[in-house]
Amino acid sequence: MDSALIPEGADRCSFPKFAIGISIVGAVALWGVYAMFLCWFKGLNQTNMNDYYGFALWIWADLAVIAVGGGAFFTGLLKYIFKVDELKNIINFAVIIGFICYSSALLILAIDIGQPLRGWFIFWHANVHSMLTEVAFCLSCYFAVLTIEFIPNILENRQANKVPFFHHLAHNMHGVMAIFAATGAFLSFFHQGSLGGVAGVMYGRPFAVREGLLIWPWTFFLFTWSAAAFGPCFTLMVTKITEVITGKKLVKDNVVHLLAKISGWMITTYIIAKIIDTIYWAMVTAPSLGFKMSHFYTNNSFYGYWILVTEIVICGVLPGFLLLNKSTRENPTTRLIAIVLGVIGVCLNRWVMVLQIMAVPVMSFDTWALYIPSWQEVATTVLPVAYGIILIAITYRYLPVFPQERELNQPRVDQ
Amino acid sequence: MFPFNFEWVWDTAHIIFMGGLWYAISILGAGMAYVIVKAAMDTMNDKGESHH
Amino acid sequence: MIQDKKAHKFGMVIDLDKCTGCGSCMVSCMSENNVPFKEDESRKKDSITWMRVYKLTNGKSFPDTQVVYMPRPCQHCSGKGGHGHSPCVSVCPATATDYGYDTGIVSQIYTRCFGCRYCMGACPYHARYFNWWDPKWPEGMENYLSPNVSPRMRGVVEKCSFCYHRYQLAREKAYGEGRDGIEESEYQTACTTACPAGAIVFGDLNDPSHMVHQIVKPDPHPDPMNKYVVDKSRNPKVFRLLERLGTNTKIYYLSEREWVRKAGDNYLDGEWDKVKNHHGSSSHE
Amino acid sequence: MKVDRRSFLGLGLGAVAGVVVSPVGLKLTDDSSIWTQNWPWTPVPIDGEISYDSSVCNLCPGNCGISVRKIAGRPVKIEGLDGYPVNDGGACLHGIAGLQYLYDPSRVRTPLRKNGDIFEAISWDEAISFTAGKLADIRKSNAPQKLACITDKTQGSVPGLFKRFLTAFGSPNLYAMPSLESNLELTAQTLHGSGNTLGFDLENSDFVLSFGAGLIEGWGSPVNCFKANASRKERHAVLYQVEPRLSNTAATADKWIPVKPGTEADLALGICAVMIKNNLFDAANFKAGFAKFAAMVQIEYSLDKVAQTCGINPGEIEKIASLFAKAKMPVAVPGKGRGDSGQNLKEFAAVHTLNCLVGNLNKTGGVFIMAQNDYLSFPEAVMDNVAETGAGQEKMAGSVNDLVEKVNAADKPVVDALFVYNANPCYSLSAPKRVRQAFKKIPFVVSFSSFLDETAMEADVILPINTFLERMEDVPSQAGLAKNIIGMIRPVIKPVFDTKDPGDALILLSTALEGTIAESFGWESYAECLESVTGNNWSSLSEEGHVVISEGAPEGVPEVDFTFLATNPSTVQAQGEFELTLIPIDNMHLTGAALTVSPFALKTVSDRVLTGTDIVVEINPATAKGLKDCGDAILTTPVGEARVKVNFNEGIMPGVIGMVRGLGHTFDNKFVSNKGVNVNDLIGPVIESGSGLDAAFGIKAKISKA
Repeated sequence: MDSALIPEGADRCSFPKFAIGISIVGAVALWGVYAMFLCWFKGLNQTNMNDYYGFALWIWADLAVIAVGGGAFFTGLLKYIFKVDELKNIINFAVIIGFICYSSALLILAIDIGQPLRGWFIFWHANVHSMLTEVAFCLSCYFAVLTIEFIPNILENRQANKVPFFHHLAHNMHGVMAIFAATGAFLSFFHQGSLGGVAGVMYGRPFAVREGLLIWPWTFFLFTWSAAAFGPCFTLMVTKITEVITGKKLVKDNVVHLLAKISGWMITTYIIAKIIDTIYWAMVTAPSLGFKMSHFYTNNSFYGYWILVTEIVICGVLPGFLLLNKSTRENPTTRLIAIVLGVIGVCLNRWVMVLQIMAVPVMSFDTWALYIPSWQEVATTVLPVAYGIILIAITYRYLPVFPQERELNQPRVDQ
Repeated sequence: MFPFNFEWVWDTAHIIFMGGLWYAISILGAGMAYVIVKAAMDTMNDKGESHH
Repeated sequence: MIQDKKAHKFGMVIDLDKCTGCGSCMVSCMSENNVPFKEDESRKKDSITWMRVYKLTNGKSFPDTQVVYMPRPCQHCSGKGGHGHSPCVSVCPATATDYGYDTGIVSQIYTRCFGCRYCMGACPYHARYFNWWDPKWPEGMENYLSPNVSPRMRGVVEKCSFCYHRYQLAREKAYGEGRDGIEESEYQTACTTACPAGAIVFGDLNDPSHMVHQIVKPDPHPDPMNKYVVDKSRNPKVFRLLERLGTNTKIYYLSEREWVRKAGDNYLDGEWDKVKNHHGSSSHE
Repeated sequence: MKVDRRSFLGLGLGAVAGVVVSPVGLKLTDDSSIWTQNWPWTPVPIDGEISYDSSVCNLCPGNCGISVRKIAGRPVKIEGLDGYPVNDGGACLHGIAGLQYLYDPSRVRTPLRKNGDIFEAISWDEAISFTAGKLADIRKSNAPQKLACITDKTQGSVPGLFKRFLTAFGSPNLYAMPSLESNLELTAQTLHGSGNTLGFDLENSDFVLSFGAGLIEGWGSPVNCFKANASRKERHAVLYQVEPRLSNTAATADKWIPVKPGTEADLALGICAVMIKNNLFDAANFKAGFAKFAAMVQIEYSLDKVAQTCGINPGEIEKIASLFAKAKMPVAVPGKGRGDSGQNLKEFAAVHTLNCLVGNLNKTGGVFIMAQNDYLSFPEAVMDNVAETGAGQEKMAGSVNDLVEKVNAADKPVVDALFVYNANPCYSLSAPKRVRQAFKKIPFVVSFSSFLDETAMEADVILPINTFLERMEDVPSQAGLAKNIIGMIRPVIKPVFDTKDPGDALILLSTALEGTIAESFGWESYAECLESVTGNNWSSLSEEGHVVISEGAPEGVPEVDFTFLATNPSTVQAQGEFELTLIPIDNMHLTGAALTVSPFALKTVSDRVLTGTDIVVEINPATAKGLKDCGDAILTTPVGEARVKVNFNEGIMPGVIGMVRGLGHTFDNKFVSNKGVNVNDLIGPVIESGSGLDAAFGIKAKISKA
């Protein structure tokens, strides 16, 4: 039915099967869209956020998708700037995942703000001292970069590529992609960092505040580093999921091993820095403001030491070790465990750096603030996931995303 | 964002921040303009000789 | 920081031994500033009260319990080192909240705020409130709204402005009468004038003739124990909320009771005994 | 031109590019943001000239001077009036929120008549002629005494006009709701003879011994008390607060003396005993019964006995007695909470006896024995035969509570018609269910009310009256204020709805009744009436807004009569057998009697008092076995049961449960009604023999996990 659009020589499921799959996920997406419209038309009272908990579930989701979307910029950086050529086999997919993550992030921001129609004031009336301004600018610009990186892949669709202009455009864009990738890396460095800065500069919040370098608190660098470290984990995880669902091998092991190895090094170096940061914060920064470390992790039903141990040891040190060690890295099971833990770890880090900050009381007579998201928040947080699945399904079906797919999936007769 | 917005100040912070921003935007803009023009020219050149 | 001789630094000192927790300041503020109300205001975490009165206890059991009420308006932080980078102003992406170097007042521009709530996260005093709902008044009640303060729309952050419109009106009046400045009594916030116990004193911390200056005696030198802290009070009974963070609030509190002063900030075990007698740099000179 | 696919595509793309590049997008974006800044559903207050009106607030007996800021004629803000002798610029939260009453959603907007279960709007003419018709029937039956009337107070021209109406009609049955003022008048009558009241010179006293008086919880003239309390620090004056719970007054006091609920009188008499025993008293002008009293307290209120009863140690009692007796300007203050409901004469008299013993009567910083206000000069009411016989009869009951009992006890209606003015007995008396039941038994109830509250809901006709912002009225100071001041309420805005001054409503009604009643009300309007009855004071009242009748300590040493206490009247006990005692808490943020709290004031109420629609009761963690802080519980008393939430409070005596007064309204107002429980629903009346006061200071209770 849609075979004319499917890349040449690729094997895809039947259109009805595809349509049914899409419509199931689409229903979830529609639920999210409904919740999104409720938030827009009725206002943020649809959520369970409050004046203590001004950032909530979806802002965590926002930071988390940006963090895991870091795979795109880091892979791009490696591929185009450091010329790690093997990565060309996964770069398309990394870009698509990045595109999904960043478009989701922007969508979430559009739902999250109380006055979406005035959202552009962040650009127009920019306060250059605010980390959030930096985030907004770099995020939008980097999203433009991702779009630019995504376009050639779209134009390589069988039908699109028949249009000569599109063909040439794709070709030419590949030619100068290194410049875009470099700009993207620059922008990404800053907005990932600024997101970390968002928390680190809140000097009214001893749980968040960090000392740092010039105007940048340490969280600025930690966020960039962690996005670069864990982003590839997410790329690999989604690749693995895609392979399982399609029942096909899509990327060669050597590519996966390489990315996993790089990620392992990044995670390990990151987690060392994170541990130093945490110790310094717990031993020096917080006590200088009158806080014992136990203040942040006790006296409430949710935020215990477990969250610190899970984030740093189980989801940081452990995956770092598993990916550095050649045997565990190349063992599909331990590698999968490592990348899943890594993804959880970075998401947990973002949770802590957004939500635990809000929950911790600062005034001596204040109390812990805990909250449970409303269904509207859950639905709008699930929306990007559904949207991501749909977009990956469509791009996988119609675009030559994986250059090695044909080679890896030769009909048996040819072997 | 622009010097005519009233909160704009000609200070180091604005120069560094906005400088970086406009620099990035210019590169992206110029790059895209270049590839589009180049692609248009290539398409026109194709008309004479059949490329495929 | 602009070192204009004429620059004011409006601030407040609240005598917690006089405060009875009666709530006049809260209602006066709501009435003065067109603060809306809704059906259920018992969820304090979404109830807009620019001025909120906290109840503190000394944590002792019957009959040694003691209670004190602490009114908490926006603290109008001068920020680290007093340079105007208050926790909220420095983070607002759209310049919707600003620090007035000529007044020391942290302003909020409702029509520019787009509701990102970053400022709320940055404020440890919970002084900032979000309009989760459209403000609605029962039929006819909008007739009591004051034109001096515009009612806010849903989706923006609001907070205490030190009744800035009263400052503007006082200045206009003085200007109309050909006077340069305004008198201490001409600009007083709604909570100050409402307090039946006279617990709130408001004025210019920079002006030695003002009562607030005389009570607080702000120390012009940075605190030798913390370079970010400026304008520490030299009055041993006066303290600020979370002073150690370096927010440099312009709301000072006064209490004879040591446990109350201690509750104003966080201290490690045993730390309070070391710092409790430290009041500004000059007291150590 | 042929449009092929290619040129169509080109055209389309071109159009899109054109729109994107054109200023249309920018313009729309800009417009949409401007739209959000001017949403039509966000009101834009109209600007205009600023003006200030001064008046007096009558939301409570405090009667503070207020300044109303108006813009283009609209009142926008109420503030305390600087220089006013009661409050000098201060104001309480209820007064400041006063404008919310003006536009209250539950205001009665036109006269209403009950038809079945619903009210229908009628005109004033209809309402007056209908009411007059019903009243005329009662007079025709020659039983005019069967018209009764409940008002909030007895003093001032408006209660005066109600009294006059009843007299001219032929009924002695005028009843005032219990108030601090009525309790003080009764106390003064008992110890110093009738026609007197008490004023407490708190602002000059150097030692205030308060027996639970909520000096900053709304006792007396609240703002005046706030100010006196606040100046304590500078004056080096001391406040000792005796009560089972760490109220805000206790919290601000120099010493809190927790005693078992209901034992305040015992403590006061115990202190008397110590003072007499140690000869720490000043027997000036003591008349009847002192010797007997002195002997009685030594036996019945010995140190050990009192210490046992009150739950404090004997040494403390001796110390208080000595401090109190040796202070320069000591004053003992009676009246738990606001001092209005749940009070008993024994306690008032016992506490005031301390003042008598210490000899601070009519001295600066002490208690002033002041004559009740008599500044009004009404001409004699004209009465016909019917009126003469009816008004000459004995009053049917001793108090509002007694009236309710009588109505409920009788098979046939003992009251044919009832007026209720500015009172909400169906909410504020204990066990209001029985009050509503009595109201249902009365064939014709007329409510003079601004709001459709619980009592108005029980009426057959509601004559809507102006709020204090829309009317004129003289308000004499009362409730323990140590000055005699007449305040003048002046309208700051024309009536917002079809409402009238209560005086004008009475004039209309009397005119419709014709004859001698109409003759008794021969004024054109209430304004004219007020001018004539205030006589010499009118010019000051109308020009300055108030008259100071007297200030400072009165002359002379009044006589003291100890007879009442000398017989050792029995102490009222809490009803029931349960282990714990439930006591009502007066909270400044809430209102007690006729007034319902405003949305603004309710907003200031702690979530440890009201959460959602649940009332939160205070209990000491030591007593709260099996309960969780913030958890749900069932509170049971002999009178009723309620679902509550629990607040662990170390500031309440073990064995005591505190429940705030002023919640649990049931009328139609989503902002203030149907929130929490009315504590009166859980407390039954306990009548003190002798005084007839409902002296239920609390009730025995039990609490268990819900």
